[in-house]
Amino acid sequence: MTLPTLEGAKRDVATPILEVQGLTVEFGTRLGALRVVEDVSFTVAAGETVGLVGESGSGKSVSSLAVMGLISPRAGRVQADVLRFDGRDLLALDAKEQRAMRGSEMAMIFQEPMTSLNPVFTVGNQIEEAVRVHQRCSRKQARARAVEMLDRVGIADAHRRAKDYPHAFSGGMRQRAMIAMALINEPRLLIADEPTTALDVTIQAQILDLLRTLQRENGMSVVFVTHDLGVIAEIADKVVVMYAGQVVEHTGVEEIFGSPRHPYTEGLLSSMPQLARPGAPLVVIPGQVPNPDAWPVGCRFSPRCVYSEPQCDAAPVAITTVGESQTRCVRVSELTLPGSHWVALEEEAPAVPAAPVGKGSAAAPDALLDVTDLSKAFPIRSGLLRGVVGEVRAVDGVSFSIGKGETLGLVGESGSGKSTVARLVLRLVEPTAGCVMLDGAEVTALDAAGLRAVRSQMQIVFQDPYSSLDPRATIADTVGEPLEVHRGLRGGDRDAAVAELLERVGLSAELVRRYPHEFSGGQRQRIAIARALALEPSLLVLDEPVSSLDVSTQSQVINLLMELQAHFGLSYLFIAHDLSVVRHIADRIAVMYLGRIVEQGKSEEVYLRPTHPYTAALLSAIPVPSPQIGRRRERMVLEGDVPSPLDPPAGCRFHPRCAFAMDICAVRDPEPYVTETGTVVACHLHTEGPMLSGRPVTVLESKVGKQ
Amino acid sequence: MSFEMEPAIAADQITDEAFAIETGVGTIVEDPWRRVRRRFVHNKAAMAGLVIITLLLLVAVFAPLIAPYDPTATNVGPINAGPSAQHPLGTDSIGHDLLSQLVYAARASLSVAFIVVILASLAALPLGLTSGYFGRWIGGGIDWLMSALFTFPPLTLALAVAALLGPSLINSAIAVAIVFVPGIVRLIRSQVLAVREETFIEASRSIGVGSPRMIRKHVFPNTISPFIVQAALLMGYAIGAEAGLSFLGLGIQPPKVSWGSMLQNGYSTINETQWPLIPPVIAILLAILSFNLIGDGLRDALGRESFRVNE
Amino acid sequence: MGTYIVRRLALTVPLLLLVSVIVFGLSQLIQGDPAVVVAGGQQATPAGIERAREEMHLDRSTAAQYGIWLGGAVRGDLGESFYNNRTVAAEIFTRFPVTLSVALGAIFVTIVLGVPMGLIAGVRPGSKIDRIVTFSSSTGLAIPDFWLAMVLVTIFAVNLQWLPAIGYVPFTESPSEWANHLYLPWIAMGIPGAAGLARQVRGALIDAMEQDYIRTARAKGLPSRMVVMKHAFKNASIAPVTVLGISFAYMLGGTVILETIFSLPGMGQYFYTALINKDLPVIQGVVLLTALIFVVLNLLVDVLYAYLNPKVRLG
Amino acid sequence: MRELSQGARIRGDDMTSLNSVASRIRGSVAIVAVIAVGGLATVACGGGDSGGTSLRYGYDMSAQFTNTFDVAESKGDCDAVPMSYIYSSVLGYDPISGELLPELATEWVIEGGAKKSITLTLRDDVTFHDGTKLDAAAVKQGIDRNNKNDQLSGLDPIQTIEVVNPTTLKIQLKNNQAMPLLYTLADARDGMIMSPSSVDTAAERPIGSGPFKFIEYKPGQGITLERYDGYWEKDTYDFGGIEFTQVGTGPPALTALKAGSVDMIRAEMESLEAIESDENLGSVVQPSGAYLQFQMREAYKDGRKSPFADERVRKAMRYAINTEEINRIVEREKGEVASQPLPKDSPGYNASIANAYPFDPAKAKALLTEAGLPNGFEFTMAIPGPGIKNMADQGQLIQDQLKKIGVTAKIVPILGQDIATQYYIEGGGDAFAAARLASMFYPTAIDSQWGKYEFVAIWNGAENAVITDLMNKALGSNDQAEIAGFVQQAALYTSEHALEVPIAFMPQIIGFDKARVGGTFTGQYDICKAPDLSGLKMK
Repeated sequence: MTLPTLEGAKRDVATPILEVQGLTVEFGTRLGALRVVEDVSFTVAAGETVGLVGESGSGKSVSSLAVMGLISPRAGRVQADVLRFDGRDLLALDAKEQRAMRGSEMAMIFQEPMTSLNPVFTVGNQIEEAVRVHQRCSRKQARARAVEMLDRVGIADAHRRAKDYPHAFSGGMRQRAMIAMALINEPRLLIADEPTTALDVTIQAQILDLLRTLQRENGMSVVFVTHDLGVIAEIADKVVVMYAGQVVEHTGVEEIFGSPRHPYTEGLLSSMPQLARPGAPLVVIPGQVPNPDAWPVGCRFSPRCVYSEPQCDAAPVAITTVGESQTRCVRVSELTLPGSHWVALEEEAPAVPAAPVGKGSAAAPDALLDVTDLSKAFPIRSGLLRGVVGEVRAVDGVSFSIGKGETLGLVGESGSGKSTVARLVLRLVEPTAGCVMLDGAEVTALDAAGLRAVRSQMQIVFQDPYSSLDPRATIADTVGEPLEVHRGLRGGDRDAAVAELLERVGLSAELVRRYPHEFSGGQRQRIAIARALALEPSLLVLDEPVSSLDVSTQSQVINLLMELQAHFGLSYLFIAHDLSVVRHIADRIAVMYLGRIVEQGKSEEVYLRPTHPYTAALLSAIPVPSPQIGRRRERMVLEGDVPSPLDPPAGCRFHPRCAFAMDICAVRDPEPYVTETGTVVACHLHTEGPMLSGRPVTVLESKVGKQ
Repeated sequence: MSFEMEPAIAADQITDEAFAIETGVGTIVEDPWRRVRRRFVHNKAAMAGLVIITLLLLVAVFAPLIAPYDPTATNVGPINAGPSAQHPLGTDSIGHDLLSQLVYAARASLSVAFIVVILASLAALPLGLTSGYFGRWIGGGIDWLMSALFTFPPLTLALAVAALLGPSLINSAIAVAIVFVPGIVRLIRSQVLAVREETFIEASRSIGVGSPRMIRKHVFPNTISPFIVQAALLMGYAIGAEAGLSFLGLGIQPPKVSWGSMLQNGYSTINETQWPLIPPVIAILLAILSFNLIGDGLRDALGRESFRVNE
Repeated sequence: MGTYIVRRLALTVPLLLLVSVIVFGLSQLIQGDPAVVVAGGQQATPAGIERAREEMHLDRSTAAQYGIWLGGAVRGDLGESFYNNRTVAAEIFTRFPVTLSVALGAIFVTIVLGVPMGLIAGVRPGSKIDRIVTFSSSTGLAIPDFWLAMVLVTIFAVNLQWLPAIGYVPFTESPSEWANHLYLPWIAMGIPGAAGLARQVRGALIDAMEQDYIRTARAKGLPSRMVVMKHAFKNASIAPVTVLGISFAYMLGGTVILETIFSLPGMGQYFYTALINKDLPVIQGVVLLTALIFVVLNLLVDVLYAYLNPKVRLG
Repeated sequence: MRELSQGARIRGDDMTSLNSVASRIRGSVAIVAVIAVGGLATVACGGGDSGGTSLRYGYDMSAQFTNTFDVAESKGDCDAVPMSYIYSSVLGYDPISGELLPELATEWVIEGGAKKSITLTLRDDVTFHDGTKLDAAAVKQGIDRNNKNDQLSGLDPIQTIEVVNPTTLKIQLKNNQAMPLLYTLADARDGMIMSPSSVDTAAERPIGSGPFKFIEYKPGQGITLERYDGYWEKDTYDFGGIEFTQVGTGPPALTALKAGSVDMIRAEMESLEAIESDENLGSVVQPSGAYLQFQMREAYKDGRKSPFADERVRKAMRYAINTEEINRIVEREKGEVASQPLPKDSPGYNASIANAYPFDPAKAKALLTEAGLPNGFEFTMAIPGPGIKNMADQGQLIQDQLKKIGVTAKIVPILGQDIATQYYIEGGGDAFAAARLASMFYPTAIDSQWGKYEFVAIWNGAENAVITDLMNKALGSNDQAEIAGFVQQAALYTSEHALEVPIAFMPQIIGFDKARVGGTFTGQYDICKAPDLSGLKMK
């Protein structure tokens, strides 16, 4: 059965499906009515994709919820000059009419696929419910539609999987199911609120592909809400940039990346690590996003704007329309902002240095940290007596080393075991096998006292700055704790040392008596870094230190880390899922997949000339913040999910998803192989494949589409 | 029943949380204790509870000044008399002044509640902290013990212990405290299990912080707020439990009185006059209700993001 | 699911063992010499006391006493009351139906009153009706059930004479008389129960209504009634069901004060008489039985929980 | 071996009274007989034939019945209440005159000196409910069987029972105390005779020769009895049967009566006003020989002397405790203020000491000063409890009264069965304020407290050679006047030496529903004695 073509698809593109003008959303709080969205205007034409982009707190999600009518009148007040869907005034509809429209004519998918499905009903039940509430049809018919839709969104064995409960679905599959649910009534408008943010980058690529395909088939319009400019570049036709509850720029996607007109847009773009020269400081938007109760009277971006002038702060700034573009900036006419550096950067790829080819290790000559064959198996308990019935080999024979003052980037998707490696190195988790040497001391053989002593030499910074600081301890207590424990510093001595550390990471020393909740994410991460530095370690393990931060804050922290490294001669083990961030900061990169390192080499080499199909796919999946390049390139989208580490595939663990898999891959584990550029790769393509001693790199490059 | 409701946060509850939930904007920066205080103070019901409990405590503390007679003095007036000018709440069957008894009973009932909660906490906090913090064997062992204690209906176990220990105020307090222990231990344990997974614990461990300091400095402070809420609610339960035990004669013993023993005394003459059953039950009701309101208010004030470990 | 149940069953064995230790441990709390009591109190002779001590195995080590007691308990022999001629097991057997009748009706009242109250409050948190429900349920929780029982008896049995004040008629004899004798205990016990359940349901519903999947359901265009009754309610029922199971188990353990006031020949009355007399075998027997009931019901609740929560069932 | 066997049972009955909802004290501790006087209630006769209607008798079986109808197994004195309607006893007893009456035995003859014997002549017209005829062999078997009950030590003095002929028995005693044995056979359970055919089944299906046949027992709920038309004393009972219905002691009982769920209950003193003020209810107040008492420990287990070892201190207690006030408040003035262990109507009553100790705190204070305790002292006063209303009330009143002479009494409630171990054996507490249960055979009232072989007396340090001697004489005598003389001497002695503080004799109360119950009947002269319902009519 083919879906009937929608009437809207045939319409004149100029007739907007969604018109939003002067949308304002207020929430009542103890501080009085708080406008979190003010004067937001944009239109969505039929078949068009509009990207709604902004950092957290910009009001982008609230705006989309307001359009869907999902803001309860008791919680917030939604006002608008115009809020029209397909010519109908949404604000004039009563609750029943609104409900009839939701899910049938406009639908929405959300950020959290893990929690957006009701855990106590089967997936099929929840999808067929969406049919039955809007259409008169039998349960059986609805079920058939649901199964068919699941099949269309790429759920294999849809008939059987429809009977599964959500917990049996992976994150990516759940998001597919959400999409199936949203699209089953063939809506004319889909609002996608950060639908891929919680997913791994390879899964994100799958979902974006799927959305694009379905959009093409159904001819629907999409409002795509995201914080990720790369995703915008890939998917949007028009872009609405929001900052502090307002639209600051509304224009076409090419214009945004080619010639941004608002300083904030420009700042966002230039702070992306993809757009910066590796190793160089990133462009930074100073300060932080203000809270809604503290929005400036004038231009809301003014306090952080390098182009700010006194006139910017005088009065609220109206939006200026120039041609198709709208910009909310006082100086819009006088400023000429630099555009994207993306293309230029790519051409500066460094020359390939020669390196020995063949089998061997990639140990740095003056290694500070030397990790050999590190493994960790977590027991699985099951059955009546909770006996050990198996194990998850989270980390399986990982070896690497880090030189003094060097940064090794460890990259992988969720489940790759990269965070376990971080904890194994510090012996926060006891390894099952393997050896960790730090500056000549065998960490894995130390007793408790020795371990405590060696901990002053290596420290860790965690991903989530919100949970890594004790909410009940002051900054002085947190940062000063290592000093108390190891040096016995107390009282004034300790506080003086803490103050010094805070200044070192760019925070005011006066903040020592404050509690973590008073700080923003970026500031908290600085505090965590200060704590890690307190004992003057030689090695810092950075476990995704910037991945939970907003783009503008992320660049601040990366700059700080690089500056500290230069100053103290620190070595970093930098763990991330984001290759572009790693490439920026790391000297060398190691790529992990299912507990193993599949590729390890100089970062520019790995980034520009991946030798492992997985690395290539990973790179290919990263959205490119340039609509021209991003949409032109041929992408290598990986099929399926990462297999369960409980039961990893035999042979090369990547082979079931590998486009180049050969027979041998399913049988034998590939040995590490050193390519001519010094990259160590574990892939049969290099030793057994048709490209034996050839240039597999080139093949992969062509697949990647030469970024 | 009508279902034409808009399920969302109600108008008068639109506070920061609602705002944060709906917007994802994050919360407005405020000192957590100040926020708790502000929210609590703005919670009319909780404040009413606090005021009532404060008044009851004042009555208990200043009982000698308030009570018109010695509560143990018999025969101070006619027996089984209704309210009169001399005896505003009347007298009981041996001529005790009921107002004086009510006032002094506040002492016993409230102090039992406090003793119970303190005793139970003293036992349960270390157990809960160790069982949550130390993994499989110690934690599992304590949890096993608590599961076993949990299988006994609270009143049944408390009665058995109180009867076997011999009836007295302190024994009934011990009995009630014992039945409160598993609940607190489990609460603390679940909190600790959650806190233990927090990164800041790992962060401290990576620094080389040992277990005692970890529990003292990081685990305990982060488990305290649900415990405070629980403690307030337990105060209410303790008053109820004491009343039950005393009503059955297994609690406080004459000549001391608690609200529960006043009910027992009143019940013995229920077919003659129902009047003596009213004042003590109002006192019990007010006290339990107030502790519940305070507990609910604390939960709302402490709850959600303000002290959530993972803010 | 099968493995899950078997596993839960297997886990109850060590639990019951510990429970039995605690119950036996109650005997260590007793002050004075039970042998003297059994031998006749003030009339006891030294020889009689010695004989009683032997009969009660008090001359053996504590561990041996535990073994003997546990051995009996496993076979259903809970000993004989110190003061009366029936075995604890036989007495419990005749009294249990009474307590079961009381608890069943009370739990029925609890559900019938508590669930709707919790629902209407929970769907509109902060509304007037919510505040009324919340306040009245808080009050309901704060009123001692025995006080309620006294008031009900005085009003409905003594003054109005609508219902009998005391006693019990087996269901098999006359269902209507059975109910007539139990209305008042059901209400006295059900009202505080309903108050507690209403709070539970309200809280769980509010929690559920804040979940992401509710937003999904609303985005689908489901009517509010379905959002609440289907999506929120099933999730919200998980916690209250657990609590309900526990309180039912506790009610079955004997409703000590109420059975005394209503002269119901149930386990509670039996237990109370034993308490006043320090009738150790009875106290131990009843406490052990209540714990057993709890364990069994908890098992059932867990199965129900697994049914409500597919993650547990299938995971 | 105990010689004063009858006393043993009664002694066990010491100390306690049942009251209030909380009081569930079982049999042996609780209970007592009454040297009863008077208390005949006459209620307007309702007319009409009520022969088929059953009396619903609200009774606290859960506290006062030990689940057996077999005397040999019975563990509680109060089992006698339902049993006495099923079984006939060897002898009867008039609670008013205190005289022995013929029942199954029509004549009794005492012979011998140091070891006496009793010859009983039995009726020949008695049949058991199963139709078996009662004869001397059945009575012998019944008594022998009852004697197997360890708790019934009243029968211990029996050496042998000889069946002389079908209507004659000869009982040979081990000692000279024949009168106590006769009273034992007239009392409660000891003299109840079961059908020889029911030896193995009596516990559950008793067969006696009493006025009512056993029909059904539902444990915890009720006992159903039906009038036995073959009862030897024909036409004594004019109603169809008795349904013992479970009600809790105290308020639940009265509530049930007021709600019409039962026709008759035993009521607590504090309920009397409520009954009297309810026009639908009637009451029977029966005086008894049980009395409220303040008992003092003179020596501890380890031989140390207590403050009460000093006679002046004991006398101070007698002056300080206001018996009038306690009678007024606790007994609602229905009791008889006591000056000695026996009430005015008892043959053993000694009028000369009636006003020996008027209430006089000043004198008490002076005596204390004399005893070297001018600032008073502190002691622990055990009371039966917890939750026994009149005991708690009395305790608090005494406490308050003693406070006025500077003596501090700390109240310690002791659970029923712990009285023996905690107060007497372990020695917890210096004094005991309780209800002293009276004895049917009045000499035992004194003997059980201060006699040589008294368990309580031994532990209490109160054993007294003078009284032991007087009592041995009284118990061994067959002559009422002689017995009364010894008892009066003993009473005088207890008063002169202030061995106790007797407070007030306690009446027993029956409440009934006037709409259902009429006729004339006698109340309970003791908690564990069945009311005589022979004149009762159902409306």
